[in-house]
Amino acid sequence: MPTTPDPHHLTYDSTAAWLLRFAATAESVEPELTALDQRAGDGDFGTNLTGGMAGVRRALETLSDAPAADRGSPAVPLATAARVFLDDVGGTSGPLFGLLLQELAAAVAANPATAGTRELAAGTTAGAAAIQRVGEAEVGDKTLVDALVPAARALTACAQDTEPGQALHRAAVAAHQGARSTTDLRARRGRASYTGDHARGVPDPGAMAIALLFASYDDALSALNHLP
Amino acid sequence: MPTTPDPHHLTYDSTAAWLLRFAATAESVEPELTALDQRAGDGDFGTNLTGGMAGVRRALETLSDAPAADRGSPAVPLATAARVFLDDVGGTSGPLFGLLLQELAAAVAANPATAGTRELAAGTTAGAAAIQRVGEAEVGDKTLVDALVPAARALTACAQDTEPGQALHRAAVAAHQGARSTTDLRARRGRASYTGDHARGVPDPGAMAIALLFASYDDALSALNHLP
Amino acid sequence: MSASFNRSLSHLVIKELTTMPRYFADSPESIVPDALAGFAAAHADLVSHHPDHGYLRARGGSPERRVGLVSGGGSGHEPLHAGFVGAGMLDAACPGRIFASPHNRQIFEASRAVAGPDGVLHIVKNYTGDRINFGIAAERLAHEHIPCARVLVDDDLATDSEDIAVGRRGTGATLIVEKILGAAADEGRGLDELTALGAEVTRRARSLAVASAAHTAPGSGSPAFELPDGVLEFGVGIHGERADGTTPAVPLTRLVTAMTERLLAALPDGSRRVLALVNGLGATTSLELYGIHHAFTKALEGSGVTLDRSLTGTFVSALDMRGFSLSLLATDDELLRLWDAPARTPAWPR
Amino acid sequence: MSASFNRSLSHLVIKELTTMPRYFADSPESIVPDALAGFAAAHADLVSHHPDHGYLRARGGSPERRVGLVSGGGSGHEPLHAGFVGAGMLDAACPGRIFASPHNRQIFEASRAVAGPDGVLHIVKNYTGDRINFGIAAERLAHEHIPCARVLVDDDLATDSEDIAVGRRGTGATLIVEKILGAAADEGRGLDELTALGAEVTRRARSLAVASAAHTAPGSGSPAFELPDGVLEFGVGIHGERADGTTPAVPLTRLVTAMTERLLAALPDGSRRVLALVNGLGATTSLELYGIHHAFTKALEGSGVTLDRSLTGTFVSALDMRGFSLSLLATDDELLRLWDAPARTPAWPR
Ligand SMILES: Nc1ncnc2c1ncn2[C@@H]1O[C@H](COP(=O)(O)OP(=O)(O)O)[C@@H](O)[C@H]1O
Ligand SMILES: Nc1ncnc2c1ncn2[C@@H]1O[C@H](COP(=O)(O)OP(=O)(O)O)[C@@H](O)[C@H]1O
Ligand SMILES: [Mg+2]
Ligand SMILES: [Mg+2]
Ligand SMILES: [Mg+2]
Ligand SMILES: [Mg+2]
Repeated sequence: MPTTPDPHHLTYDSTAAWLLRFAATAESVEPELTALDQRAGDGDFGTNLTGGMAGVRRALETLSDAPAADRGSPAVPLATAARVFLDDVGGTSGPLFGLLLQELAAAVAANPATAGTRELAAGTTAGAAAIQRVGEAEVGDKTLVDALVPAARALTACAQDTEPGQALHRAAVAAHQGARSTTDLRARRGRASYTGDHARGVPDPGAMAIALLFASYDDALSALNHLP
Repeated sequence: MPTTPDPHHLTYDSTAAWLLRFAATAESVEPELTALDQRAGDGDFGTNLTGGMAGVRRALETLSDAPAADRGSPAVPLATAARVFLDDVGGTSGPLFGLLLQELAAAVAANPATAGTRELAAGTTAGAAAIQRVGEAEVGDKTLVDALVPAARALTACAQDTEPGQALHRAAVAAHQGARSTTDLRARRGRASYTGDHARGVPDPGAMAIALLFASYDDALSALNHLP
Repeated sequence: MSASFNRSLSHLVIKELTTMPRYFADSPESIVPDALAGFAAAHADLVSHHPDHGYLRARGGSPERRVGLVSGGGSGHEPLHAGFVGAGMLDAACPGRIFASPHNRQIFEASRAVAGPDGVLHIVKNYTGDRINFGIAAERLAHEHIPCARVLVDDDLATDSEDIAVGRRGTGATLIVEKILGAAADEGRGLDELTALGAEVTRRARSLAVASAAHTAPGSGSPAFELPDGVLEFGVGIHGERADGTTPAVPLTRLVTAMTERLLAALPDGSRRVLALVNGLGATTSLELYGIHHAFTKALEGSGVTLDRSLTGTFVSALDMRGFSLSLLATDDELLRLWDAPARTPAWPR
Repeated sequence: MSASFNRSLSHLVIKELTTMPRYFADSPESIVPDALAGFAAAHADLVSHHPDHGYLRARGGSPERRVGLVSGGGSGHEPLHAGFVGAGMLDAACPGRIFASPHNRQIFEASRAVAGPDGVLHIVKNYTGDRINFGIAAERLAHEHIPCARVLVDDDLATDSEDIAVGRRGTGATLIVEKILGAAADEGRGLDELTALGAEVTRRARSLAVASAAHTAPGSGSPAFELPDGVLEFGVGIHGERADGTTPAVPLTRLVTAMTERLLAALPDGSRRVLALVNGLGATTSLELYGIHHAFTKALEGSGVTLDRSLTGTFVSALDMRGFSLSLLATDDELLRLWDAPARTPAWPR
């Protein structure tokens, strides 16, 4: 029994569409992401991310074959993506993205019928915390944490009745700013830390991808796709 | 209670004197033996033999400090020498000489009061058999067996009442002939076998030493000391 | 060898040369999976292998256990960890590729499979990759409401420096932690108690390693690095990495005495009783290891500490590196009791 | 590594350099005696060392035994033989210097010490030096009226040729002989029966070995020989000697399959059940050995024989040679029963 789409609440279709749009975006900027990781890391970040999102797309297509009524809560696409990233994606970044998706899924699953900005804020905050517990990076270490923490803060700062699209827009802007701020940093965590000063002048690809993730909820934010 | 020396019977003093004379002979020809083993083997035969006989001399000196009455049977010096060669002398030849001495001692010990040519023949034959069991060399393999087997045969051929000195003289002549016959052989056993044709033209030092052993019972046989 | 012997090899034609001179394998990729298949078959009475999820699991074990013990790490350190899966030690081990951390999925699945009513304890050597992957698995377990805690083993004295932000590496003492926690888990202790015990064992254990030749790199078939004659790498880890320092190749007794002094100085103050582990890094001969044992024992005696227990062999290796590590654990009666408890695993020597 | 760490090593001055780069020892002469002292101390519960006479003796053991089992040979093959002294296996082992036969005195004294009411059985690997020294000891024992017999192990297929007058070498199957005879001796069997059983086991066992790198010569610290990349020594023994033949380094499965075919063809006609031993020659990693186990198992399955038992590890080594041997024993129920019997020695893995 399809429910009326309410712009304040996330639905199965809206979270699925978000992820599919992120998959397309990632694909289109793959060469740029690869170039960034080549200059500051081992060059596999672009492949890791697009490979992972291609897997997510396949998993969502399988789900979409089911009748709409069976597709369930807006948490399902997020949980599906989390499983793919946690299980099948390589590199340091793959499972870390999985942790973020897992926390988003869990927050949404807690209130599936009325999930919105509040749950996105809670999930992103929990995701950032999990990633920091596991990866032990602080803001300023030139990792995706530099984008994720400001994004979580931006989401938390939104009024609870902000439309998710609006809230995620603000998160994307904050994340992009955080990602750009990594440009002049020396890496202190992750593989890029071994390349020392080589990484200076290059923004962190993982942080850029976080910004892209938040930006992908809304097609209009494609401006962000013009990565430096 | 000292017994009258009977030239037909071995005594403690006669077997001890035999071994001491062999020690002196070995010492005097050490350079020649060494040279032979250098040409056909690893050059340690002279040291092994003279070192062993020096040990026998020391052991006999300790025994001689005891009162004559306590020195016991003519087997004792032979058994003492056997122990030294079996326990403390290196190389292949050391323990093989020990086996010969052990069999001589055992044969003499079987009839300590009347031991003579019969026991020397039995002991030498048993010694050759033991050495062949252990070392698996046949006559013609260019080893000390080439001297020992003819010596045993010569002793066995003697009438039982032959004086030991006379019998050992014949054994020495047979052994020396056997030793000289090794000159043109290619070695098939022992370390010399690895040197192949290098050993041709060189008599086997172990066989020469066997001839010296039998020759040493009688000082008059010093002619044999002129080794080729 | 006879001509007929050589002839019989003629069907081994040169067409199909291996790409890995020196390593006996079909291909670089097959080393670990084939070894796991062989290991599981060879020890089918003690362990089972889950090829889909890539972990080894103990068959049987104590019914008292309330907490599953899971360890893992890069392959190339055998018999660690797989050889210590079994009754009285680990419930599961997760092997990664050679010198590479296992995937979080392996750890997650293994942990789910062996978790007891009180959850699961991860025994993790202190390496960034291992920390991250065990950490991710722990996050996933939390989402499934499976209690999970961690013991981080960081015993390597060579990396004990304020300059090294990531802390001391985990090396030889991992075996000690696995044995003692295994025995404690068999007594039915809970997760918190085991975690505290693991931290205490780690606090009391230090190791130091030295190498005289690098391991053979599986890909190239050549030594991972060249050491000039007469020089030892001092303070190596277990990944064939070079140490920051070298030392002249002095006679063994001097070397071991110097290492012993450093180890003793690093134990908690007042430690007077120790357990000593002599561990080969791969290609060190048994003759050398027992010679090292002899020198270690003498050095400890000379320092006036009591040697409560010792163990000598190849337990935590770095492929075929030529070297050894020495570990000391400051003991007490309780730790000795746990150390002495029976265990039945493919590689536990008692 | 921190500066303070390096400073703390500064008292290891270069004055006293070892003469044996790569080998961890005080001197070439000290390797074996120090290893024996360490070994005896490390396994004091299982073995005792008689330094005057230079042999190792089992503590305890079955009261049923009527025959003492003595083996020995050059050092450098560890854990053979010392590691298999103990309950259910050898009563004594006599180690020589590295790759050199033990002295007849060691063997004689060990045999006297452990001879049972039915005497002593010598388990001898087929090498000239070992044959002579065990033979001399046997002659001495005969003079003391101690019954003594010999089992000569000659399993190495690479030396199975009419050109080789001294016969096949004794290699990996020695472990199998020691285990089975140990169990049989524990049942109180007499000397003749054990000798016949040993001959039967030897008749049913064959081995074949291959190496990808030589051992490190203890004196020089360099490889005993150099092998070009992509070439294996095929048919090596256990003394680091070169084989007469080489073979291209084909992928493992092909190599093991070819070796398996040769081994099976050399077993007594009609052998359909086997025990398989995968033995590392020293520096071969555990990953490789279990990969070899995997390939060996597949090759045997492919040949239609039944794999009754298997054992994989480093048991009969050649110092730190990189290589392995495969052994097969044609089994029957009785031999399996003896193989399965319990044993408690420093290196027996069960
Ligand atoms: N400890 C860490 N915490 C958070 N993010 C990290 C950490 N280490 C690396 N990253 C992120 O991972 C990204 C690189 O990912 P990827 O290329 O997949 O990993 P790898 O370095 O293993 O090749 C970096 O750009 C950075 O954002
Ligand atoms: N198998 C054997 N049987 C009998 N005698 C042997 C045998 N092998 C070697 N010999 C003797 O040993 C002598 C060499 O002795 P030695 O130099 O002490 O031994 P090594 O060859 O071990 O250095 C040879 O001259 C030969 O007479
Ligand atoms: Mg990368
Ligand atoms: Mg990478
Ligand atoms: Mg010589
Ligand atoms: Mg010699």
